[in-house]
Amino acid sequence: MKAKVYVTIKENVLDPQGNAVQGALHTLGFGEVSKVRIGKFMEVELDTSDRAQAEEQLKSMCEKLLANTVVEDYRFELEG
Amino acid sequence: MKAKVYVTIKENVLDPQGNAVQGALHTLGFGEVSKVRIGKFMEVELDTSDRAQAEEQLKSMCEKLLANTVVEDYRFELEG
Amino acid sequence: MKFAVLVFPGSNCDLDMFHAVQDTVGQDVDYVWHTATDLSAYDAILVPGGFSYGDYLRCGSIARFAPVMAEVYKAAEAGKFVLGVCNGFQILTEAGLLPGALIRNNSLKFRCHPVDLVVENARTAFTNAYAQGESVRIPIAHGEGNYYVDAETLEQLKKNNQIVFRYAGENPNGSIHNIAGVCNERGNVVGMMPHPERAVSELLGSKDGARMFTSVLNAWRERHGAAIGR
Amino acid sequence: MAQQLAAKEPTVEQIAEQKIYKQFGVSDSEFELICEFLGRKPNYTEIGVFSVMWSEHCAYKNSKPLLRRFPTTGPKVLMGPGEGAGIVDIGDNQAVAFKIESHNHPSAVEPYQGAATGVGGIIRDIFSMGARPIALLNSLRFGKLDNERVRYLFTHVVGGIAGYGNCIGIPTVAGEVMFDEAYEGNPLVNAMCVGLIDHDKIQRGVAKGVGNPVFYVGPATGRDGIHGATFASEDLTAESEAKRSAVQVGDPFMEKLVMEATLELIDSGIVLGIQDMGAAGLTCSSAEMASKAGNGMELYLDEVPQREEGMTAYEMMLSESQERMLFVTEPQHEEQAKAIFARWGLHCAKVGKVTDDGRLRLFHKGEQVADMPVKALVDDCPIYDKPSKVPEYYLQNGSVDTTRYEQVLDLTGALKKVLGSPSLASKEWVYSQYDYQVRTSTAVVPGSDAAVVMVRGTRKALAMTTDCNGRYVYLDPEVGGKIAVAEAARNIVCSGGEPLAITDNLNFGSPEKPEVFWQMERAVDGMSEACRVLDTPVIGGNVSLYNENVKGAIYPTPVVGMVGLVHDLDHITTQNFKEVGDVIFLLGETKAEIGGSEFQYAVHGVTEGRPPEIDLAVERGVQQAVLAAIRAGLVASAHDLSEGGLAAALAESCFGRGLGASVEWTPNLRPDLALFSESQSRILLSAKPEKAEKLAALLKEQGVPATRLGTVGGDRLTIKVAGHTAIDAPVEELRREWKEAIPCRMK
Ligand SMILES: Nc1ncnc2c1ncn2[C@@H]1O[C@H](COP(=O)(O)OP(=O)(O)O)[C@@H](O)[C@H]1O
Ligand SMILES: [Mg+2]
Repeated sequence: MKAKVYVTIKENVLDPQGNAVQGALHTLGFGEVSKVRIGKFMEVELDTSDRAQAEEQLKSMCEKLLANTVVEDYRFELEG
Repeated sequence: MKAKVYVTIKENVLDPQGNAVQGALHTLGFGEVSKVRIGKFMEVELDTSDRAQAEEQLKSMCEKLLANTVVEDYRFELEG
Repeated sequence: MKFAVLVFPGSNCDLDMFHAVQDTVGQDVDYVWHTATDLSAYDAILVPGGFSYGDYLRCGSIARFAPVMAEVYKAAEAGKFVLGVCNGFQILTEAGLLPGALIRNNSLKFRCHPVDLVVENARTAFTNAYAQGESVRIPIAHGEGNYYVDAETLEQLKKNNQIVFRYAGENPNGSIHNIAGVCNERGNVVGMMPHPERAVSELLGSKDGARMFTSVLNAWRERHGAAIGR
Repeated sequence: MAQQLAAKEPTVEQIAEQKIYKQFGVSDSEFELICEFLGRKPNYTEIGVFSVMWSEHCAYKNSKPLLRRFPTTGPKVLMGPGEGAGIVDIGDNQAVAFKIESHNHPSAVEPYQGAATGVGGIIRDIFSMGARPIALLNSLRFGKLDNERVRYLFTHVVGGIAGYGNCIGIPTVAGEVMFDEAYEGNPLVNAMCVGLIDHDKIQRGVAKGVGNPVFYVGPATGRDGIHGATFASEDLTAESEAKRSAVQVGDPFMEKLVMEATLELIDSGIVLGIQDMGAAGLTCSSAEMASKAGNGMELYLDEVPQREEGMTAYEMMLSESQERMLFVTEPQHEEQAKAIFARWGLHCAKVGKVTDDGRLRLFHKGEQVADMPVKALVDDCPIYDKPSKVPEYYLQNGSVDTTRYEQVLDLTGALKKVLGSPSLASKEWVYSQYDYQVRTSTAVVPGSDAAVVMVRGTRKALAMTTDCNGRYVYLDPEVGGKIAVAEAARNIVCSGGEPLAITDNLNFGSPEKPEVFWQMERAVDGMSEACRVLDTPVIGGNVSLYNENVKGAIYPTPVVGMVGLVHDLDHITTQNFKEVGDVIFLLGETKAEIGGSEFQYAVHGVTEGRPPEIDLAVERGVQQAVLAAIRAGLVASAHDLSEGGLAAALAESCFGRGLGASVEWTPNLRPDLALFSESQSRILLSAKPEKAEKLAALLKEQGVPATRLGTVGGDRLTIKVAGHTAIDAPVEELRREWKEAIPCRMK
C-alpha cells in the first residue's frame, strides 16, 4: 500500500524558506506570486493490505517522527 | 489562484533522507515500511485568474528555480 | 593579476577567500557585490562558500539568478579562471557552469573536519602547482556536498579528465566516485567542496590549499607572459 | 480569528476582578503597585507590558541582590553588566565583547528552534554593541543518553546550534556537554558569543535626543513567542505544552543581513542608540532605551511591519519574532540609514519618537492604547530577598566518606569506563557538526582545553571556554562555584592565555524553594571570591531560574564563560603530547578527592560526599607559573586536570597525535583514588627533554609542586603506581572507547 504524506508549516509559524523563495520569484519576474509556503512531501510504501491498520500506523508515524507537531501540521492519503 | 507544487527526487537518484527516515521508522517498530522517499511540497499563491497563464508561469518557475531537474522531478496542480 | 571575490547575501567565506588571496599570492583582490554587471577588470573570479540566500530551497539555487552571474558566464566563456568553493561550487552547478548536483550528505549531518584528497587532475588552472596523484589535506564544512551525476555523465567526466579532486580516505558525504571537485571541459572553471582558503597556513592546520592560488597565478602568468614576451 | 482575539481581550475591570494578571505571573501586591504607578488600573496591553518587564527574565527580581555580590569592575573593563554585552580592553584600541545567554525552556519544547534562536539572540547582543562577532560557544546539559527523548533533544539542540551558527558564518569553537539524570526533561542550552570592537565604536542602547525618530529594522512581527520572557520564568509543566505558541523560528540568513547592515550603520557614525529586540521584543527594547537616556518614547504601532493580519497592540508589544533591532538616529540621517538597509535588502520603518516626558506611550489605530512611566517599567519592579535554607542532602553528605568504596583493582577497565562516559567522552559528534573554522582565524579548534581565535592583523589571539561541573555545585555550591571559575581560568592558561573576565549563566531551580535559593547564594559567593582572587571580573551574564521537572530541580549549574588574551601567537599551547621523548610533569597536589567525580559516577554509580576542595591562592600560583613557563617557551603541551583526574588527562593528551606515554608515580594514596581523584589546581605539562630542567627550575622558583612523571613515546599508555603497573593499554584501544561513546549511543 502506498501513502502520500504532506507536512506543512503551521499557518502562523514563520517560514523563512518560503519567504526567501517568494523573494527570488519576484526577482525572476514572477511578480504575481503573493505567497509561498514550503513543506515536505513524502511517499511511504507499506507492506500491508489492511487499510485501517495502515491509517492508524501512518498517523502514529506522523506524530512520532514525520512531522514536528510543535511547528508543523500533517495530513496523508492512502492509495490503492 | 492557488497552486500545489510537488518536487520529488528522481527515481534513480539516492535519497539519503528517505533512507534514514525509513531506518528510523523501523527502529520505532514500523517494520512494514518498505520504502520512503522525501520531496518538497510547496503552496504557491498567484494573483491572477488566467488559468492558462498561471500554468505556463508555474512550469517556468519549476524549471528555473523550484526544481533542479538534474536530480528532481516536479509536478503541480492548480486549484480554484 | 586581479581577483574578484563575489559576495551574495549570505556568503560567509568571502572574507576568508579574500585574505587567502592576499596571504598566498599577494595580488589585487576586490569584493564584488552580487548586483555587479561588469567583471571585465578581473582575471579570476572566486565564488566563495557560505549560505547564499540562506541555502533556502536548494543550496545555490537562488544565487545563480543574481545579476553578477551573467558576467560569470561571460568570464567562463572567455576562458577566465573561475573557482567555486563549497556554496560556490553549488552555485556553479545550479548555474550549469559545472555538471552534476550537490545533494544532502548521506549522514544527513553537516560535517566539519579535515579530509585527505587526491589530486586527480593537476593540469587545471587551479591545480598546476600540485603533482598528479598528490595527496593533500584540506578541510570540509558542508551539509550538502554529496556530488551526483548520472552514469553517463560520470563516464564523460572520467574521459575528459574533469575530475579534479577525490576523497582519499572515508567518503564524508556519499559523493559518487568519491568526487570532491570537478572542472569544465576546458579546465578554466573548477568547483570543489573542500575549502582551500582555510588551508593556507600552519596555524590553520594545513598549508595544502595555498597552491590553488599559486596555480592560478602561474596559469595567468603563462597566458600573459607569452603576450608580454612578444 | 484575529478579530476574535482582539474582541476577546479582557477589559480593565475583568483584569482586576478576575485577577487575570495572575496568568502572567503578576502577584496581587505587584498588581497593586502597578495601579499605583499608573494612578489607575492597567488595560490588557499595559498589564502585558508590565508583566514581561517585571518577569524574572527582564527584571531579575529574585536574583538582583545576589548579582550585586559579583565583582564587576577592573582596570580593563570598558563596559560591565547592564548593556547587551560586557566589554574588556585587549590593547591597541581593541576590545573584546562577550556574553552568554540561556534558552533552556524553549529548547525543552522545540529543541531545534529553541537552540537556534538562543544562538541568534546572543549574536544580536554582540553586534548591537557595535562588535563584530568572531566566535560562538555553548554549554549544554541533558539527561542520560539511554533515554529516547534525551537523544531527540540532544540531536536537535546540536542541530539548531549548528544550523544557526553555520549559516550566519560565525565559528562555533568551544563548549561543553554533560549528561546526568538531573537534567532529564529540563535540558540546559546556554550560548555564548564573542565579538571584537574598537574602543571608539562602542554603542549603547539609549534613546538619545528628544524628538529623534525611532526605527525598527528586521523582519515583520508575527504572533511568535508571545510571553516568551514569562515562559522562561516558570516551571516546565504540562502547561508549557499548551503554551506552545511561545515557539519562535530562527532565520539565520535574515540575521546575517541584519548584522552586516547594522555594523555598516554603526560604522557610518549616525547611530545614537541601538538595541536588539530580544526577550519581550519591542516592549523591553523601547522601555530600556528610553530609561537609559532618562527620556520617554512614543510608538506608533500601525507603522510596525506586521506579518499577520489584525495584530493587536498587546500582541505586537509582546511578540518575540526574531532578528529585529530598534535604533535611534537624528532626523536628517533617516535617508542614509534607509539606504544602508536597502543595500542589504532590508526595510527599516520609523515607528516612534523620543520624548521628554519619561513615559512609554503606545498609539494604535489613531488611539493612545497605553501610557506607562518608563521608570516604573524598568527600575521599579519589586526586588525579593528570598528565604534560604540549608538543604538536608547537603548536611547528610558532610558525613559521607568517599574513600570507603572497595578498592578498584582493574584500573585499565575503570579508565575505559570513565573515558567512555558520555560526559567525558569525545564531543566530536557534536562539534564536527559545527563550522568551527569559518573566518579562518581558529588556531585551536574544539578538542583542547580552550579554543583560540586569532585577531587578524595582530600577533594577538583570544582564548575562550565555558565550564561548570554541576555535580560539584550540587554537593557544595560555594566550592563548586569557585571551581567553575578556577577551571575556566585554568583552561585559558593551559592554552597560553591570560584570563581577562567572565560572563556567567546562573541555571538554577525554583527560587521559591529556600534550598534552591541557598544554592544560588552560596554559588554566587564562591564564584565572586574566585573572580576576585583570579582577577576576572564578571562583565555580564544571564539568569535562568525555574529549571525543574517532575523529579525536582536540576543540579545548580552556574556556567562560566571566560575569555583570555594570548599576547603572542607563539604562546598558543594545546593539550596533545607533541613528540617522542618529551618529559611529562604533574603540577599540584593530589588528595583522595572522589566526591562528585566522574569515577564515582561512572564506576560506583553515585554522586555523593563533598566535592574536591580548592585553595584559590594555590590555584592562582599554579596558573601564573604555567603562563610564565609557556611564555618562556618551555612548554610543549599543557592540559588541566578535571573530570577523570590524572588517568583521564594522560589518556586525553595521548589521543591527539596517537602518542603513548610511560609514567611512574608514587603518590601517598591508594592507586584507584590517586589516579581518578579530581583534586583541583593541577596541570599536566610536557616539555622537550632539553627544556625539562629549565621548566622544573622555573616551577620550583614559583613554589609550585611538580612531579616528573615520565616520558612521551610508544603506542601504549602505561602507568605504574608505586612500582606496580596500574594501567597499561594501547592508546588506540583507549581512544576508541572515548571516541565511540557518543556515536554508539546515537545510532
Ligand atoms: N558543545 C560543544 N561545542 C563545541 N565544542 C565542544 C562542545 N562540547 C565540548 N566541546 C569541546 O570538546 C573539548 C573537551 O570538552 P571538555 O571535556 O568540556 O573540556 P574541559 O574539561 O577541558 O573543559 C573542548 O575543546 C570543548 O571546547
Ligand atoms: Mg580542560
